[in-house]
Amino acid sequence: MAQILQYLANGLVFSSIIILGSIGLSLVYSIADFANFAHGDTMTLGAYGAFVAFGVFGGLGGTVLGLPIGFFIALVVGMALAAAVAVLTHILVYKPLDTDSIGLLITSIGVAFVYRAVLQASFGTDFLQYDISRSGPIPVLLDTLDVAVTQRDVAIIVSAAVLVAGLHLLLQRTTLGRKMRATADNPDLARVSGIRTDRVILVMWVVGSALAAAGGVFLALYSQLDPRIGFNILLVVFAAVILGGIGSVYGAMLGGLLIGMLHELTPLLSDVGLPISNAYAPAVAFVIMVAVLLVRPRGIAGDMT
Amino acid sequence: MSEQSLVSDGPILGKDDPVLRAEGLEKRFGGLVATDDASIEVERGTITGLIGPNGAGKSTLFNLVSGFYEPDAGYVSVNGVDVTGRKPHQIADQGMIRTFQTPRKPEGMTVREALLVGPHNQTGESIIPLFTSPDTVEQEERRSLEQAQEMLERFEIGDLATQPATDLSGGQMKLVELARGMMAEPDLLLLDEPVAGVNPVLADKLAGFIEELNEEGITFLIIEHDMNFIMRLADPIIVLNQGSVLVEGPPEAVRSDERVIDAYLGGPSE
Amino acid sequence: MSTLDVGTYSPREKGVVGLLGVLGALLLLAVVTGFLAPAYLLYLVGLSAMYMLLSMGLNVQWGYGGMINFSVAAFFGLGAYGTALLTASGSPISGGVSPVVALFGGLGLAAVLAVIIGYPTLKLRDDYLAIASLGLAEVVRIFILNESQWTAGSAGLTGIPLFFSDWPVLGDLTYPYVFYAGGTPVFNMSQSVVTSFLNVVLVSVIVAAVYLFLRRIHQSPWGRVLRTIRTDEDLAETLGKNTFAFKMQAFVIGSLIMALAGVFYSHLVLFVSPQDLQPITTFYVWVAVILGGTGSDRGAMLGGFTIVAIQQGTRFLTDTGALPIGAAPLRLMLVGLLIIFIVRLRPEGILPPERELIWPDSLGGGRDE
Amino acid sequence: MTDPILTVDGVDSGYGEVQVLDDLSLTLGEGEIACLVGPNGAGKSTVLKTVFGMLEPWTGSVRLGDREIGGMAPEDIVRIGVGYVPQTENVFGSLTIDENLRMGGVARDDGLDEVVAELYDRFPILDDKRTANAKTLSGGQRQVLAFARALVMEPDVLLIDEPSAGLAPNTAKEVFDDVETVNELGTSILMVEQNAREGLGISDRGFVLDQGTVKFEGEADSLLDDPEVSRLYLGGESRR
Amino acid sequence: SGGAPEDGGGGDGGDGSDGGDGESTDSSTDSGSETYTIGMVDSLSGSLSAFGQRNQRGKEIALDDVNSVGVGGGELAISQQDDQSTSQGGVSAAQTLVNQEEVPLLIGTVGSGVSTAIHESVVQNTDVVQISQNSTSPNLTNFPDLLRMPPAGKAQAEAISTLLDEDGNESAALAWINNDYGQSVGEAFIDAYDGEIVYNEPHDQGQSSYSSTISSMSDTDADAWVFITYQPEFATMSQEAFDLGVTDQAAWYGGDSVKGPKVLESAPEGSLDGMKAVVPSVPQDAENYQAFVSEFEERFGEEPTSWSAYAYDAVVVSALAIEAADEFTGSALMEVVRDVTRPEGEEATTYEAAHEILANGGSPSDVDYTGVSGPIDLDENGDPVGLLQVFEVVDHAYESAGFIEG
Ligand SMILES: Nc1ncnc2c1ncn2[C@@H]1O[C@H](COP(=O)(O)OP(=O)(O)OP(=O)(O)O)[C@@H](O)[C@H]1O
Ligand SMILES: Nc1ncnc2c1ncn2[C@@H]1O[C@H](COP(=O)(O)OP(=O)(O)OP(=O)(O)O)[C@@H](O)[C@H]1O
Ligand SMILES: [Mg+2]
Ligand SMILES: [Mg+2]
Repeated sequence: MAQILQYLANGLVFSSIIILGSIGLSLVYSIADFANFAHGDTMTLGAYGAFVAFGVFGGLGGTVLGLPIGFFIALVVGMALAAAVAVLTHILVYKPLDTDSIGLLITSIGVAFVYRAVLQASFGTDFLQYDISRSGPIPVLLDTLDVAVTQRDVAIIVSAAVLVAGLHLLLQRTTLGRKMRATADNPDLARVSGIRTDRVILVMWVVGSALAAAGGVFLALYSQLDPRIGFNILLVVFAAVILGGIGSVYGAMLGGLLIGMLHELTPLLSDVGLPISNAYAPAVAFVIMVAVLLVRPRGIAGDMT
Repeated sequence: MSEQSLVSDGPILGKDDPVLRAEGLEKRFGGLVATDDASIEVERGTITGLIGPNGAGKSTLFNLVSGFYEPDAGYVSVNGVDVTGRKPHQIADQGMIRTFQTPRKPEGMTVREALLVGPHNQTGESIIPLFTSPDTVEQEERRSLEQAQEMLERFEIGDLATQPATDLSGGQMKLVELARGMMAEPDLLLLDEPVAGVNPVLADKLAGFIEELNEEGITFLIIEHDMNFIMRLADPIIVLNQGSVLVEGPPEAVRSDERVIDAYLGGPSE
Repeated sequence: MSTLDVGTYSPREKGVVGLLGVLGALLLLAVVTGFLAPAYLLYLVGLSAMYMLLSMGLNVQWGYGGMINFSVAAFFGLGAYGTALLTASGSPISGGVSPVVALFGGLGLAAVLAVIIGYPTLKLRDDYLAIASLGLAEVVRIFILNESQWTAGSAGLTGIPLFFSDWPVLGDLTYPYVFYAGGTPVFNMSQSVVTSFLNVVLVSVIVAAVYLFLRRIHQSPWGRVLRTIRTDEDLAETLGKNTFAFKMQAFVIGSLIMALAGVFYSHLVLFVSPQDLQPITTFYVWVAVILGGTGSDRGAMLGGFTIVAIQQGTRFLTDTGALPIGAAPLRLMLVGLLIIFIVRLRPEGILPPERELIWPDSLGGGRDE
Repeated sequence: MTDPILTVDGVDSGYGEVQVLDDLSLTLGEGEIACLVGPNGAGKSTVLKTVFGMLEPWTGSVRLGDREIGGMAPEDIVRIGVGYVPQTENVFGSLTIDENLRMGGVARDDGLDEVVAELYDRFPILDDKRTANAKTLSGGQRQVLAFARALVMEPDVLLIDEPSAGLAPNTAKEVFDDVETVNELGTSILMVEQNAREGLGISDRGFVLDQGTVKFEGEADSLLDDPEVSRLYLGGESRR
Repeated sequence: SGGAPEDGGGGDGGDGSDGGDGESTDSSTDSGSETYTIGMVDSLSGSLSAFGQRNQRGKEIALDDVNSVGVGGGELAISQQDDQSTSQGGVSAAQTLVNQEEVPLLIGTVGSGVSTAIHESVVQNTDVVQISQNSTSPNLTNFPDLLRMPPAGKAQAEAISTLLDEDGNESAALAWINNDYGQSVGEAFIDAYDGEIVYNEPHDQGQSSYSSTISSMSDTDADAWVFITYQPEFATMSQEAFDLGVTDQAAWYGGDSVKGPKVLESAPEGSLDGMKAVVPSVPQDAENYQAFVSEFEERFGEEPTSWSAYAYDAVVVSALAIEAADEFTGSALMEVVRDVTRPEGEEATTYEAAHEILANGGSPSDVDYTGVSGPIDLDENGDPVGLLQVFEVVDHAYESAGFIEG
């Protein structure tokens, strides 16, 4: 029982990281209408931005959930940096393009290479870490439930939950969100209605990339920082977004949860008489994903909003 | 049709030789019942009209009989074959082709190419004959091309034949949609508002064209709000209201039926 | 259609063709002047041809039929593994089979998998198909990686023979191969030149055959139905076209062409490992198809060439120390920038498809193909 | 004719390289309804798109009152009191009816709730479906929504492309009545109609477009009575 | 670095026209004389690029050390290509170097699979010597003409197994990275180990989370946990283990990559105490290694890893082979390359010392180059003898616990 709980806890943490990556992607996906392959590298960019900023602010005292205040400042800096870079990229690269969504997708692969090249040239290829000490499992949970969860894990889960809720409110409850959805739906009609779609798209890049950066920072916090972390997790993040249903924030969340859980729960399969090696964990996740898509061809959240 | 009598309450069923028979079709979207126990029969050789207020369920009925929606209840047969629950292409194979109310615009094709997709069961649609009997393919292709050009001329868009099929005006797209359906030469052609947005002068000519095709043996089921057009062409006319058939009968009788005026035609304008 | 006739050219295409001519001449000049070694050039030609095949295969699926297939690497890998498992001396299951026979082994494997992957996924649309196919491709890779009793696992397969190794004459050449004219040696070719040359001949035949095959099916009513499916599957369905069957045919044909590229790769590189199934190959092939011009067979070929030119051309950047950036990131950045610039300059690809594709000769005497 | 509120003067326009409008001029008087009729592909929709900034005029000028608006962005044109109902793709399919209406009012500073409530009163067909996604609407319901969306701004000038297409006779009548009502409340209207007799019937003036130029123009009634216009462009009788 | 190499062979190295008389500088220009260009394939991008970066540093120092003394009366230049950590990339890189630039000697590369691919498709049957700087898979032993600097992982695996036995561990949980290196070393360990293997699972490189691996290992009650993996992966795992509170559950052992400066840096203080790692190494107090370390630290501000040392030695051994060979061709180099490393001759611990023996008329076998990575001593399979060192983490620092001869 404790063992299952532990796997579930691991799954929840890992899912949260995927969710952090996927909601930003989902936003860009639905509004700019293309699969942005530079999203992973935007995550990495944000993580490096925060890394540099942490070097400056890291010393600030006080901790929240085991993380120094300076970390949160660095997080914001990373998010701002990623947003600024994305806006610049939009203006220099995407906006002048006259192409369809697949053309944009291919362009974004080029953009991803450029980001990664810059990071690799500036920071090298070896891995780095935020200099934040680890505190180990929270004693209360370990004693009562026999489940090891760290404060850092809690921080990741809480951040994911807050950002998902925030984005949901933004999209569903604010005029800006409705404008975003209208622009995604039919950009021409949006302009006809008086929506300044240029601005909406800029805001979308700001929000989407800042979310990506947040995902990247927590990812780096969870494991480590190297120029490929974002790219390495990108496919999983895409899987989450598409499995959830393109353009749905809740979908992205559900997709992320499902994929993260599946990934972490594979070892349990052997307990139910399916001795499937860990090596097949990604395969199992993919097969289940395809199975889900067969039942719901438009993703879990398919026709919901 | 010989029937000169009054309109019938509900559908007239039990026709001699129906191409299409739909019985008790029901389709719900969440709480909304779009069609509710709708039954119709389309007699071979007729031009049958289908009218009714906006949202009455006419397009939904087309979607049900052509296999795009799965009915929640009911039964559909085409040429005597039960096609309930079959895929759209299987139903088309039975000899029934439909057009869409909102025209479909194929990208990356010219207007005449878009028409060439219409003909059914082309030899060149299988790969092997492309290599074993290229001559047959060529002849068929030549014939279809001529037919397409002729069709476009009739629709007064002959000069658009080699334009991209996406660069058209709203009305022109409707015309292409209609022409493509006709290229298929089915037993029964379902047209969903074929002349909405089409210039009235041209619409008159098209009515003539449809009559010609009808004489050549194609049966039509047409949804249309243009009273001139539908009254001229169709007999009988079926009136759908709130998801089920309100009345059916000859055009003049339907036009003067109180219930139809109430639900659909509206009172005399001021 | 019996010759490699490339039809008529638009002015824009003439520009591209002219550019290619110039490029070809330059390459030839580079070889003649000793600037480019023949063996290396031949390797590059072989590699380009391989990418051409991959892009043509993907073009059948995406360009004709709009299927977003992200499992290119899997079919490539299956072709490669199919032939390698049958021919390689290091094969755990068989080995020693003649490459000509093994060719069909590779294709057979790919065809079976195409149906297995296609059956569930082709019902999905757009990006959903993309991720499902990518997922299943990963399953294939993970399987090959882990089932080492059949596949040799991560160690990969060594000892793959050259394609012509068991042919009379070609298999018996001795090296360095000296070509005599009237008793005096004219050529003295190392093994790498000869084998590369034979590989290039082989792959040229394959590419030409595939191109001619595709050209015909693309211009046919079959191709037209696929193009209809590409923009509007419902429309094709209402017109009585069995869209699933059409898509499946295109998927299998495309996959077979990709597998062909894999078979060729095996006998070119003589080593295959699960790494060759990494999704990165898939992305490069996608880039090739889009850069070349979605829906255009010629474009796909050109795209295959372009991607190799970008990948390998940037190898000649050397770290001069003048820039504050190492050669590897510089190269990565250049590849990225080149992709961006090509899409910017040619949003529809370098050689976009013809505006209209109609079975040749059926337009009457007016237009000749 | 009243003072012109909208003037199109010697405009050439089209798509990419393809020219559609050829030295086209027309004016809409303040407080008028004017109706554009003509064969399919004549360029009627193109006129509206050019006026509304969806296309940039190649030559010539488009003026609102005295102000040049040729080439201005649609989102800015909305803000100076012009509304537009496109012929196709004129609703946000993935937004609810309510959201569609609210999107029509993004450029409003206040009073959105009141206007929307009023529109629901006027179009009960929409009231029933407030929370339904617009893509689930029937063809006719969609047309009504598109029309209502443009009314949210309470524009001074309204451009409508085929408001009655796909509408049942009774609904079409209602919409035409509404066009008249809106007009009476002070909005000048430029309308394209294939339902030409009905359209001209409620209009003050009419323009017959063919091949990108105005072939006939004049009082709506005089066009209706002109036998040549009737034969070439209007067809036999009223279509409803 | 790398530098724009002037092709000493004039582009026709195939017939080795002018390689042999490199010592005569009379005809050459006064400044440069002969430049000997060899190739190097390295993982500069892709999943193994962290290794590549370390290699680059070792190579740079080596090149300076060689050229400050000179080779064959001239200079050594290295033309370099990136393999992108994939076999396709590696083959293309090697093609460029071997067939276009016609280098007679190729250093390359990191990944064992990639090295094999290069050997099979480019190097075999040609007149080129290949020396892998980093590949440790036992499979490479099957290709005698594929030389390498690090010892085969088999020795390492056996050494780990011996350690486990010595420490009295009766059962082990084994986690290995799912590639040629991990699989083959893992298999070698299983073969060697007498105790019970209660967990034996691969994990993929470059994942964001390995907690399922760690959790599964902790579900067993193995006495020892054995990690055959890379540095970043191990760093993640050790942190996750700490987060799960299971670091003390078993004794930890690992192969080469679990020892590295970054591992300790990122692990919480004390969490890894007691872990033992078997690492190919030289005696840390050896003078040449010390010199290497201080040079390295001065230039790059961090300690070298053994991978940098292998790259360093790959370059030095290549230079010595050039110095010793009759001509600058693959076959001539192949003839001497083993000899300069073998124990028959006089031990030389620096390039300078070894060069001096050769320059004074010594034959190749008069030299026994003992590099910064160890004795080397390439055997008939192209494998070095390899010296293994056991480290134990004590007070959050690696302490040497003795040497094992491979
Ligand atoms: N996919 C759907 N989801 C939910 N409701 C739907 C859907 N399709 C149709 N409806 C609803 O079903 C009813 C019938 O729609 P239908 O399109 O059949 O009307 P119609 O008779 O064709 O009207 P029109 O003449 O305006 O085209 C409408 O109220 C519509 O909103
Ligand atoms: N997006 C487009 N790209 C290129 N050409 C177009 C485009 N839209 C329309 N056209 C062409 O421009 C011409 C005028 O089109 P327009 O839409 O203005 O016609 P219309 O008078 O509104 O016709 P309808 O009554 O059919 O709506 C037509 O010949 C059409 O083919
Ligand atoms: Mg309808
Ligand atoms: Mg129009």
